[in-house]
Amino acid sequence: MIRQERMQVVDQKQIARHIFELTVQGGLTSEMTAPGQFVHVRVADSYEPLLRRPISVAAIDPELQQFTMIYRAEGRGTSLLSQKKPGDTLDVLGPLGNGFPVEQAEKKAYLIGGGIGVPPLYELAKQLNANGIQTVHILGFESKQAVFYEEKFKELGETHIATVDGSHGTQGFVTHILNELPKDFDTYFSCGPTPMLEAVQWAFPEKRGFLSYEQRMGCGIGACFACVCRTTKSETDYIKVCSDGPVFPAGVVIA
Amino acid sequence: MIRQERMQVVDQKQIARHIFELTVQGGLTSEMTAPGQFVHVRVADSYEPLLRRPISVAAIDPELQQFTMIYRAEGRGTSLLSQKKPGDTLDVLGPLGNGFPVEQAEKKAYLIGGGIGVPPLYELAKQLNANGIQTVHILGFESKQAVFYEEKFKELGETHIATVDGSHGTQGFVTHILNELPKDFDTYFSCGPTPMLEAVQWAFPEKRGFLSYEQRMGCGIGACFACVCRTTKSETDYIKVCSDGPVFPAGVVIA
Amino acid sequence: MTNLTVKLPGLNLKNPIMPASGCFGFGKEYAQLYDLSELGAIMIKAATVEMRLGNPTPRVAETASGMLNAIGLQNPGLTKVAGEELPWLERFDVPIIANVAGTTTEDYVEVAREISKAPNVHALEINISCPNVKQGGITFGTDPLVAKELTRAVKNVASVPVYIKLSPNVTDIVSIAKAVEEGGADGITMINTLLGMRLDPKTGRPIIANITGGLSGPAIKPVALRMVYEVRKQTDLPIIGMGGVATVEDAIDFMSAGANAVAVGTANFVNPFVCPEIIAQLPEKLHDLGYESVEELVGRSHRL
Amino acid sequence: MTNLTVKLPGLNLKNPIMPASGCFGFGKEYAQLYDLSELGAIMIKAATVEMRLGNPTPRVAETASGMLNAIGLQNPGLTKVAGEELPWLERFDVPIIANVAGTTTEDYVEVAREISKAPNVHALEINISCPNVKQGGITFGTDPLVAKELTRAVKNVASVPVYIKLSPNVTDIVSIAKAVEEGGADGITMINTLLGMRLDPKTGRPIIANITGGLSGPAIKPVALRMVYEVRKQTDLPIIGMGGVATVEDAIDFMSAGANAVAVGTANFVNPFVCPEIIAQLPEKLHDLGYESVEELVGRSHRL
Ligand SMILES: Cc1cc2nc3c(=O)[nH]c(=O)nc-3n(C[C@H](O)[C@H](O)[C@H](O)COP(=O)(O)OP(=O)(O)OC[C@H]3O[C@@H](n4cnc5c(N)ncnc54)[C@H](O)[C@@H]3O)c2cc1C
Ligand SMILES: Cc1cc2nc3c(=O)[nH]c(=O)nc-3n(C[C@H](O)[C@H](O)[C@H](O)COP(=O)(O)OP(=O)(O)OC[C@H]3O[C@@H](n4cnc5c(N)ncnc54)[C@H](O)[C@@H]3O)c2cc1C
Ligand SMILES: Cc1cc2nc3c(=O)[nH]c(=O)nc-3n(C[C@H](O)[C@H](O)[C@H](O)COP(=O)(O)O)c2cc1C
Ligand SMILES: Cc1cc2nc3c(=O)[nH]c(=O)nc-3n(C[C@H](O)[C@H](O)[C@H](O)COP(=O)(O)O)c2cc1C
Ligand code: FES
Ligand code: FES
Repeated sequence: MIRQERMQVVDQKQIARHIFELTVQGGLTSEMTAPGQFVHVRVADSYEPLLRRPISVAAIDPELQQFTMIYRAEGRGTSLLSQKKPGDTLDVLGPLGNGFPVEQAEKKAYLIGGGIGVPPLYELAKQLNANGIQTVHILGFESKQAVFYEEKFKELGETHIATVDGSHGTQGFVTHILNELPKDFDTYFSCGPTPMLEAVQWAFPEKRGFLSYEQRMGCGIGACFACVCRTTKSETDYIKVCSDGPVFPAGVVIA
Repeated sequence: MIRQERMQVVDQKQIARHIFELTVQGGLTSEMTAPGQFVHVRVADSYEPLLRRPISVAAIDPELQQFTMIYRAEGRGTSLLSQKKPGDTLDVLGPLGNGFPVEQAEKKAYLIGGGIGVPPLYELAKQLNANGIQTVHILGFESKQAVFYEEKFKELGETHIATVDGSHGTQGFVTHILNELPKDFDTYFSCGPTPMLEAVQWAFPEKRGFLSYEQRMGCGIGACFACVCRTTKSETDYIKVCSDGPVFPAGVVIA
Repeated sequence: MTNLTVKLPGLNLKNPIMPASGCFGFGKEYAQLYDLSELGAIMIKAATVEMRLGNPTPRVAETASGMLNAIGLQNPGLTKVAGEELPWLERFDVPIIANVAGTTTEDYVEVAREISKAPNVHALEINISCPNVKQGGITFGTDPLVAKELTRAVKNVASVPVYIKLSPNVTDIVSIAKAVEEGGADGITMINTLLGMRLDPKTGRPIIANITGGLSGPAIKPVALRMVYEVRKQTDLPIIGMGGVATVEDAIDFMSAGANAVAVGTANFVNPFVCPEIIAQLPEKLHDLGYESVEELVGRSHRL
Repeated sequence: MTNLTVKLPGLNLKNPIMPASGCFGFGKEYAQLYDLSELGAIMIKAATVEMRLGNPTPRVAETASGMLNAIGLQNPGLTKVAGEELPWLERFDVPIIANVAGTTTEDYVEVAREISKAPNVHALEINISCPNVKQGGITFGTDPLVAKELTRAVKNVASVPVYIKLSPNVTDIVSIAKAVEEGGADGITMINTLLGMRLDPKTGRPIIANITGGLSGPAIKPVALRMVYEVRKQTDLPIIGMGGVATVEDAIDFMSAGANAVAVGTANFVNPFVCPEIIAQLPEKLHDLGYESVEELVGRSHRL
């Protein structure tokens, strides 16, 4: 069930350039059903900024009723969010959307992320590993300073890093790494900028894949039609990223 | 000189119902020339609320470069102001306007204040006493819970309190007290709601008096013509409360 | 007991608060969050004769205390709205105000005729003010004569009372209000969005794919309130007021200015519980102000 | 070196940033804070033939990301403005744009003729858009024909270039822009304030004594930007853009949309140093965006 809750800020720290890790605590956590879901966060009790910001769930701790977001503080709203301190509260609406179908992976899964698309893959990797699935992580960032969670992913499985400027890992995009890797996985999961998602789909037409999309949002719950995408299926002429997604099977969304 | 400065919040506490005492520190303090001046405070780094709030200077500590404001937190802006904590900064524009002419008092002065008009009289009383002037304080409040600084005023001179509901001091308005007091003062200074100022002017037509007025403000420095009042003098057809005042000699302003 | 009920043509409202069209879909999403029967009414998303896919994305952009949208009347079309969405809403005890849009007078007439037959549609809201479609929409809302003719045409076929939704993007909104009154409108809803624009700071490109979008939210409240006040001075038609309502105080303001009921749009996105919250706060607020009913409050700014 | 200069009819600007009329008085107050010679130009407060006392107070009210004002063109009158205020401003190396207001065409003509003789007045801004006076003001700004005639009349007597200040409270601002262009205007300044209202939550009474006031500040920026963009598409007249500018990014937005220079109004009240701050930030900002001059940037949104 979707809830709106004033959650407690438990921890906030900067973990890479412009990248913050924010953990909050509250009952809403227990509503979370799958990695890849997101929450809609109100960053200030002001009309300016007015709208909520969609942020993915990066890690869930059901016992402590805490979850973690990892986000890039660049615009007005996320900059304000980065000023929240333990003891502050945060108005969170969620969990929203449908996450990654963990149960679809059989033995080995590729998790392919770019930039701020990486965070939801962390909770996904945890759950896949818990289910006994072997995960390989292929993560792309701008540069060395923007890299985060490398060690955490390594703890869960083989991890490859690409940076655009080559300052860390392979130089280039995640696709450069993918070209070199064996195709011995059964399922892939991906989250990142739309061009990356497109490239990943093209690279593995024969594989089962699930992609998480981004769109500018209004309501975040499916009521305003802000976040639509056309689809390849004639019976559904468009989908809403917020409530039908953000995760869709490969080949469905025309982004 | 008027300055705009990000001042340090040194202390904030609630001292009566809805009434807060806020002390800030910074170089702007050294520009203050007279009690009765005010500052224009930006309560948030947001466009909502947009405008600065005019607040009187209630006490100045030139050595520590600190000054104190006392204000009623009721509307949106002052409520946000009341959340500032030591360590926060506050965007202050000031000092603004012309304060009370301390040098005009000869021997004995009456200081007559109502509600949030009381604060500037405190610094005034301190400076008058420092100049060897005897001060009598006649202060009006809504009720007992709204009374503040009674002890502090008592330390400086005879102090009379009126409350509208009679829960403390004399029941009624400051004018009820004034009717009972001797007329042995040479100068009066007053700050409070306009009807109170009018009543005080009427009560002492023969005395030298100085009144501090309130108007809704835009710029606070004399440029926007938001805060004008008509005057009784033909050569000046209107005055601006922010830059010509807020303090005017009795008999000048048509409020 | 404070009386929240409001009686308007076609609408016996439990209370004067309802979600505005386009900000509440067809109710399904918010029904996950609370019981829609609590609402005074529901203004559903615009319906057109044929299904519409609307504009390309991005369709929304944030502005200072407001947002722009250019959804472009995306909707599943008359048949599906009447055949699926409206029947689904019948489970709630709440009157539906169906928002009607189109490109030609014939479009409006067809949708109005058909949709007003649905048992839970108690009134129509004719959207002559949508700024986000190339044809129709706002063009009907800016010329008094055209607005009057359209009103008449829709009135001829509608089997429920007809409210006309006015555009704020006009020199003289009172003249449009008077025109639709002459055309036989049963009421007015106002305002739709102000036409605005936001640019990407890096590229200078408009953020909204449609280039311009409709501005809504607290930023426009002063304009909306002024327009409601002006129109109330010049007509006795019932007004459902909207534009930036986010709190019970905002709702009181609109009723003070002369609105008989109040719709809440953008604020639903910020606080999905805003409508039931305002409804819950209304009785105490009215009591504090010294009123025993909503109807006593309406128009108080004009009686001072 | 980034080139900030802008050449417009009558105006050789060091940079494109200037305070907007009515938000900077006649400069004296801000001169206490910084050297006015830093500014691109100064738009002084409206002058009328006779001294005006303006409207009763309260004259301002805050709104979400904006404010309302109903000053009512208070000013000391033509003689004093020309005889005292303008000579005082001569100490600064900055062109003055004199804002001209009136009730009748004759008023405008008289003020325009006399004030344009002042040596530091390099251009006139004809205020046909003030929403806060009962007569004149906005009435001239809402009818294209009337606006054209007034422009012609003022052009006949003015000894400096004439800019017409447009009102946003119209259905079709482009038609007004085209009309004043036909009337011989040398440029356009836009936008003036949107008509709005705020109520006292307790009493329901309008806060502004004049009942309605002009809405300004960040809230109106999307509307202003859209209008500048639309007018730029349809005319080659120089445009001085304004409405909610508070940061260097805002100024860039207006120039991207087609404004040749930018005026800052309400933001002066929030941050009295806003104009020199924007001017100081412009070179780096332009450089980051890949432009070497302001003139290169102007209108980039139309070239995408
Ligand atoms: C389902 C989903 C999950 C996301 N998860 C994450 C995450 O885990 N970590 C993270 O850093 N970012 C994530 N994003 C992107 C994040 O929402 C934007 O970066 C953020 O909204 C930008 O806000 P701002 O205040 O920084 O920018 P501003 O420029 O102030 O934003 C202005 C408006 O535009 C919207 N907007 C701007 N950029 C984007 C964008 N890229 N996507 C959607 N809306 C945008 C904002 O939400 C806001 O309404 C996610 C987006 C979606 C749709
Ligand atoms: C020269 C001067 C000195 C003042 N000194 C003090 C003081 O020392 N302590 C104190 O508590 N108050 C003082 N006030 C009054 C104080 O400015 C207002 O109470 C305050 O601005 C209200 O802001 P808000 O955010 O609570 O209300 P809101 O309702 O959010 O205010 C909305 C707008 O109206 C203006 N406004 C509302 N009420 C008033 C008012 N009474 N006077 C002027 N503007 C108003 C606000 O400044 C703001 O622009 C002074 C006013 C003036 C003019
Ligand atoms: C995302 C969005 C979609 C809208 N769609 C419609 C619509 O389909 N029909 C309509 O008449 N108005 C539509 N509107 C306008 C609203 O109903 C309302 O008139 C306007 O937003 C002002 O109210 P607000 O400030 O409370 O949002 C829409 C507004 C928004 C924000
Ligand atoms: C207090 C105030 C007074 C104004 N007076 C005038 C005026 O005398 N003449 C005029 O043409 N515009 C006047 N304006 C309008 C501004 O010049 C400007 O067009 C408008 O405020 C929009 O810009 P902003 O949002 O930056 O304030 C005034 C605006 C304000 C806020
Ligand atoms: S954001 Fe409103 S429908 Fe998706
Ligand atoms: S507040 Fe602007 S002149 Fe006084």
